[in-house]
Amino acid sequence: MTNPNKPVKAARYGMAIDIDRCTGCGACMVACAVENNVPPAHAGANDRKGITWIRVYKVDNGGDGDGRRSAFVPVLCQQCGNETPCVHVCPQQAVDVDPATGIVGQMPERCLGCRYCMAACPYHARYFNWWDPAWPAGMEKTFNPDVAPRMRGVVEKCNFCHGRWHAARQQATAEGKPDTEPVAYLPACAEACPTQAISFGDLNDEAGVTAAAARGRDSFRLLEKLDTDPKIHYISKREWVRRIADAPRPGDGKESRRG
Amino acid sequence: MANAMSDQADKELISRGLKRCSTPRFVLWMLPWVALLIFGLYAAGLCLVKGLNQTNMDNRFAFGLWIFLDLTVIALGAGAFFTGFLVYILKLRELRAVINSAVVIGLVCYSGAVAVLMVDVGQPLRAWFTFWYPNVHSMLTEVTFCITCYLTVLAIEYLPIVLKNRKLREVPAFLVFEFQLHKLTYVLAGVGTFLSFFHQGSLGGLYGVLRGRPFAFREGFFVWPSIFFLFIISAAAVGPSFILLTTCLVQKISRKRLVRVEVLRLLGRISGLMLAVYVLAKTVDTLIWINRTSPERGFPASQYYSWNPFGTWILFAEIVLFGLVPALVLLTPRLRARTGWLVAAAAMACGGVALNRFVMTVQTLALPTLSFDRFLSYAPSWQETGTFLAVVAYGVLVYSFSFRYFRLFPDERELQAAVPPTDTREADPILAGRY
Amino acid sequence: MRIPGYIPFAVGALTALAAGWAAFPHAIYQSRRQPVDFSHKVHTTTAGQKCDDCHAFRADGTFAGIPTLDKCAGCHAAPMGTTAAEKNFIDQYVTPNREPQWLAYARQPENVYFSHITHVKLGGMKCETCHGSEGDTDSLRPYQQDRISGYSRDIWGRPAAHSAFRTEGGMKMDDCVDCHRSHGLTHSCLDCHK
Amino acid sequence: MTTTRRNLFKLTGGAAVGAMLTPAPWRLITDSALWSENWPGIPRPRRGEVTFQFGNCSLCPAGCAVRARCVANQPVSLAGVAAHPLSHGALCAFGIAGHHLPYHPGRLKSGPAAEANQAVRAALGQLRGAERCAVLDLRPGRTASWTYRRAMAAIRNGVYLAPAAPIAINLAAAKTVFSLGAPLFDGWGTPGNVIAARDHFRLIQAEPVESRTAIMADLWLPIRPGSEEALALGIANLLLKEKKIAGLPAGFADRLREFPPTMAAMHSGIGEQQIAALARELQDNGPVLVLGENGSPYAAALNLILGAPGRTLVLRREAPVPDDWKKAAPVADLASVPDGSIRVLLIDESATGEALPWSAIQSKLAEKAVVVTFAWSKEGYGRQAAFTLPTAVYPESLDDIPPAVDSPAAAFRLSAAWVAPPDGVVNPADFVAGLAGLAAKDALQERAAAIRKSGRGSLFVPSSATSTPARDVKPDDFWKMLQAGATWIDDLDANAPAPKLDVPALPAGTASSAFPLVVVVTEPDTPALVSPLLSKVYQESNLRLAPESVALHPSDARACGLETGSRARLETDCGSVAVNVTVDSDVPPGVVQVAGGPGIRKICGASSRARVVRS
Repeated sequence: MTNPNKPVKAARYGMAIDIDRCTGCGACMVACAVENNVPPAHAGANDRKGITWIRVYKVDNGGDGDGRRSAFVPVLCQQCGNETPCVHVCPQQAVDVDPATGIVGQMPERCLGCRYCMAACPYHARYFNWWDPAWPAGMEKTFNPDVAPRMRGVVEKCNFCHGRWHAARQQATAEGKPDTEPVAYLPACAEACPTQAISFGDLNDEAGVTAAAARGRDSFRLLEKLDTDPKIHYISKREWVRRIADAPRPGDGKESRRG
Repeated sequence: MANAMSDQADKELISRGLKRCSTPRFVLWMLPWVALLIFGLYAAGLCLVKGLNQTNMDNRFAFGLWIFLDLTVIALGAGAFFTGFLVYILKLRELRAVINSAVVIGLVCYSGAVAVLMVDVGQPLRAWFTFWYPNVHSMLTEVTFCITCYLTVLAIEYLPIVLKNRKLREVPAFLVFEFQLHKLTYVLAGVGTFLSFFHQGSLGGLYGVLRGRPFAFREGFFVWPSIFFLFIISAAAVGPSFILLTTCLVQKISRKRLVRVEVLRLLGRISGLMLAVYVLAKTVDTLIWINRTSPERGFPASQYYSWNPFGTWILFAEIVLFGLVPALVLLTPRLRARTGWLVAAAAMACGGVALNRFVMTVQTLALPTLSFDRFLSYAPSWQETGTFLAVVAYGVLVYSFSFRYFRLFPDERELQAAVPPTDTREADPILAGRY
Repeated sequence: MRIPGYIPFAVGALTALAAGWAAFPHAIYQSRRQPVDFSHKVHTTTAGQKCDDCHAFRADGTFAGIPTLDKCAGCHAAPMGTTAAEKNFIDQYVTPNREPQWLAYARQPENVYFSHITHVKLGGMKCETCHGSEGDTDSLRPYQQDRISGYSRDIWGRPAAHSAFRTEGGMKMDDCVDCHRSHGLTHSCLDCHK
Repeated sequence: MTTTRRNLFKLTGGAAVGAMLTPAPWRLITDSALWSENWPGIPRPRRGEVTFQFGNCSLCPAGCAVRARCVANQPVSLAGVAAHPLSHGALCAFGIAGHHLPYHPGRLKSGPAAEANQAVRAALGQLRGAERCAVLDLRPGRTASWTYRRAMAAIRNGVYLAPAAPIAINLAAAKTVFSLGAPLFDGWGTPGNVIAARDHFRLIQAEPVESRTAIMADLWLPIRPGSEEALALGIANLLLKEKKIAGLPAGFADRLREFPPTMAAMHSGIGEQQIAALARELQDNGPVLVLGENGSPYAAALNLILGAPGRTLVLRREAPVPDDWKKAAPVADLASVPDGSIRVLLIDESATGEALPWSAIQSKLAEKAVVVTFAWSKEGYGRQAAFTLPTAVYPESLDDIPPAVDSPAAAFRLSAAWVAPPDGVVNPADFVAGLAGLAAKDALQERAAAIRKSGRGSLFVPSSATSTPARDVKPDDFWKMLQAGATWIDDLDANAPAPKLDVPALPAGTASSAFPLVVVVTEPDTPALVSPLLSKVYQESNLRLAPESVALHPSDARACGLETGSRARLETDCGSVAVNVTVDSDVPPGVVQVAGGPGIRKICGASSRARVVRS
């Protein structure tokens, strides 16, 4: 609880993801699922019916044979800052941006599963529970108590491991720190990335590593022209990689396994 | 014996002076639709009990057949409010001949759409949250509120038609009630028009506001994107056409003259007029979108039409083939005078609006937004189709029932004497279950 | 004799009203007894303990909630008093070292994040503010569970029609929101939901 | 009074109106909505005190250090240990979900321990002549391995079989790494160590497919499938122009003559100038490390020519063992055992390691042989063995993890044992020791004591992230700290001799038409079972190839009449296995890209060829 007399210094948590460092190992995806009690895939699920709050796509320069070069791009909820597309469409306030953190939150228990927000999201970062969640017997012992399991028929998505943010704040309170300062914490994917390709931090903190990386020359954001002001910044020294930020070009119709 | 008695009881329900087919024949006609309804309800039940994994929708195709058909059906149902508007507000008396029928059609379309929406959401038990914790910025909230309210209005408008039934009139209380309701008609028509005006628009707004979907996104006036208004006009344009179609269909099936042909022509003319306005507005909007809105958001409009099968042909079909052409036909008196042309044009108009709704819903979702995702295809599962067929069956049942026991066409009695329409083609035996 | 037309209507209405207001509010809950007959009063007065002697905070700020058996066994390894309840407790739980399955009156739904330390330490709130005078009750009241939603009456006491279900210290979302509003502390749903 | 139908209607109507004015209907509506929050089937997380425990992951030989976040002492999430000298805070996708394995549906919980014991003892009683009792240890170098060797020394005709340990690699010393398709960035060695060293060497990856390693490489040479040999020999040709090298196998020179740079260029599709430039770079930009698939003679030869031994290839001392352990059976290679001579075979696959094709094992078995395998999953040799005894799985078992291939110094660390194993699991070491009447219960502790006694090396304590010289740690603390996840790392001895690198005999280069496709492995060797959550990378996205599945180029797929999702059999000269097929235009023609999984790994050795048959 914040004391109204003390102005709260609002944080703007965001990420700077170095695509050139991403080996596409998938550790972030698994760590995310572990942290957020995301169920394993139902037998009938595929890459269009699954739930992957963070998903690593394989992108290429469109070249052929020797000219072909690929890279891996982790895509999670971009935590849009400006007129967040999904927030405005939700009919019953199940989506909401926390001004104190800039995190776009999804309230599964308020969601009626109309999926309007999914249609609204240009990053396909929202996932619907098509099946009742199911785990092998006993695996519920390994649940993270800071995150509530969802039920069938609702939408869910990345919330920057909000449970960890709660825990960090609680810890700070226990240590008697003032609650007007943003707390430092690390989402599961950033913690799990073996190459430290994902840098997470408060973008308002100009001196911070993440903010600096986000300001860098090689940094870009997906579909920036849509003016959604995403808080996920990508970094690549390769020019062709930076071009993935733009609108799609008609495909070459290859039978390709994209990530 | 008992059969004869029930037959007798049944006859007593039918308004005086109206000829209707025998009870067994009526039952025979209803049976297949009942069967279809039951099948559909089973499909819908599966989706409710087992969850939406029964459908072929997925995270990328979050909306599918159902939303497309809801939008279409509601547009077609717009005839109810628009005719009401014409009759009671603009005092076009001639259209009284179809107003009752229009109300029934409207009721059927709207209640059907709402029913399907209930299946479409993942947690129907929480649907009422929208009323309790509404997000006023959401187009969907606007839609939900207006549609439910308007559905109530339609129900109230439907009531007097029911109460006029021969048997029910015997209850004096009902008579009084019906009389009171009549005083309300004008108010209801006004309210209905107002509500419909909004939700028809918001249905377009649903997609027009999707800033993340440049294909659908439109800038707008005040809070409403331009599509908002396009949807209203197109709905108003296609509403009368649909009434025209249904009326002709009923005439054909029941082999009776129900309305004067002038009424149909008038409907056609109005429809054509609105359609013309719509086509004009749509063209302007499309041009602005292609040259400004879309490019400004980093999406050259050309690429939308470079993903097969959605080539530029769809744009042409939507605006010219199923927009301009029927509009011109309906506006040309000589063509309008020919029933064949009239009906064909009306059908085309309906098709055009349906196509527009299809483009707005399905194509919007099929087109990729990220440079590294694919163009996606989607085909509804049998559960999805079944659920929709349930609505069709429900519609036919309700309409047939109303047609048999209530007076949907006030002029029918006078027209009894006159010769049936000059069409002698033998309709399909089941359809021809002469009422 | 012919009864007036409004009588059946009135009868129907009155029965429904009676059922809905008198019977339903009790029928909707099922009552369950706590495993142990525990007296807060004895502990707070005779034993002179304070709430946070047992309901303590952990180092990381999390709230331990209802103490585990070892905490109780700390004092009650052997009977301290003469009450049957205590003897019972020791025989059934302490000696066989079996955790009593307490029913937490105030356990919030899974999707709620509630930090005691934030409210107590930063907000300076008293336990009683939400939990009522639990501390000086002499026995544990039965745990009342909503038959449909499965939530405790303490946190899901008041339905749309308030008074009929009013219980001590509201712990419904409305109650939280009311208090937060009055302190100008409403940021977003994420403050309290996980 | 008379109840007419109309009165009945009125009654109901009244009741309806009345009910509307009570809380009942509204409460029922709200409650039903709330019920949807926790309707049946939604598990509730357990609450409790949050603690952090340290340990080491034993899913693969890398043995990365792990920090577990535990709720009420049950690990709920795992992470790497930053600043760890070996794993540098990295943990792979499999390791991160390792704590799910005890609950995996396919995990073995019980087995015929007593029967197996009887059968083995019976067979041992009637060993005839030279018939042997053998232990096959898939992850040698553990303390358990020593127990096996001691037991086999005590048992008549006891043999201890294990795959040959590769020479240790000092990645930090390398300035250029030339990899012939080695999955350097995909599960090779210790991931964290590779990443940490990455900035200090230039990586040249010669591989037909653009694997994860190729993507991360400074230079990717997209060679033609199966032309590693040609490329290597082409380079060797150029390198050997200047100097002569001793220790190259017989026939190498002849084979060299077959592949002058022109031929190499023709075969590999890499330009002749580029090959020359490559040779020059390897010559000038040393120290060089050449990595090939396990046991690739060409990689070894290049290493020899480029003088890798003693610089990037080092001799690693083993962690000290108690002196009274020295009376142990030697480490023997399966091939060295005469065919049909093994009467009792005990396979320890409780720790994932090399996977040998069953055909190779089978040929060594005597008739009426008793085969017992110790495993925690139904996969593996369970199908062929007479008895499959369940073992504890990570993180249930307290076992030590030998140093990984890229660790130049010896190391001693214990795997995490955070979860209590189900009753009925067997400890393989104890079982085998029991046969020899050996007491090996405290082997780990004895080993630790011996290490501490040697006074060598230093101890890294994860909780404080500090390293202290082992000799400064109190002996009993030493063991306690090891149990708490600490890692003992030997000092590098400065005057260690260069390892003797013997280049294996060259295989007869025959591209048999029976197996038209070249096998390319692009997924890390996965443990027999993985957490169900790996479906995120297999099924719910296409990031990785699922275990036991292969990818083909559209043209090849069409040729075999296969499409994405169809079932097929992958056949090599080592046997065949059922696989799922994915069609992917990123796979070059003539290549079958295979995933991990015990089945595939058993039949796909170094540079093997295969065919895919529809089933």
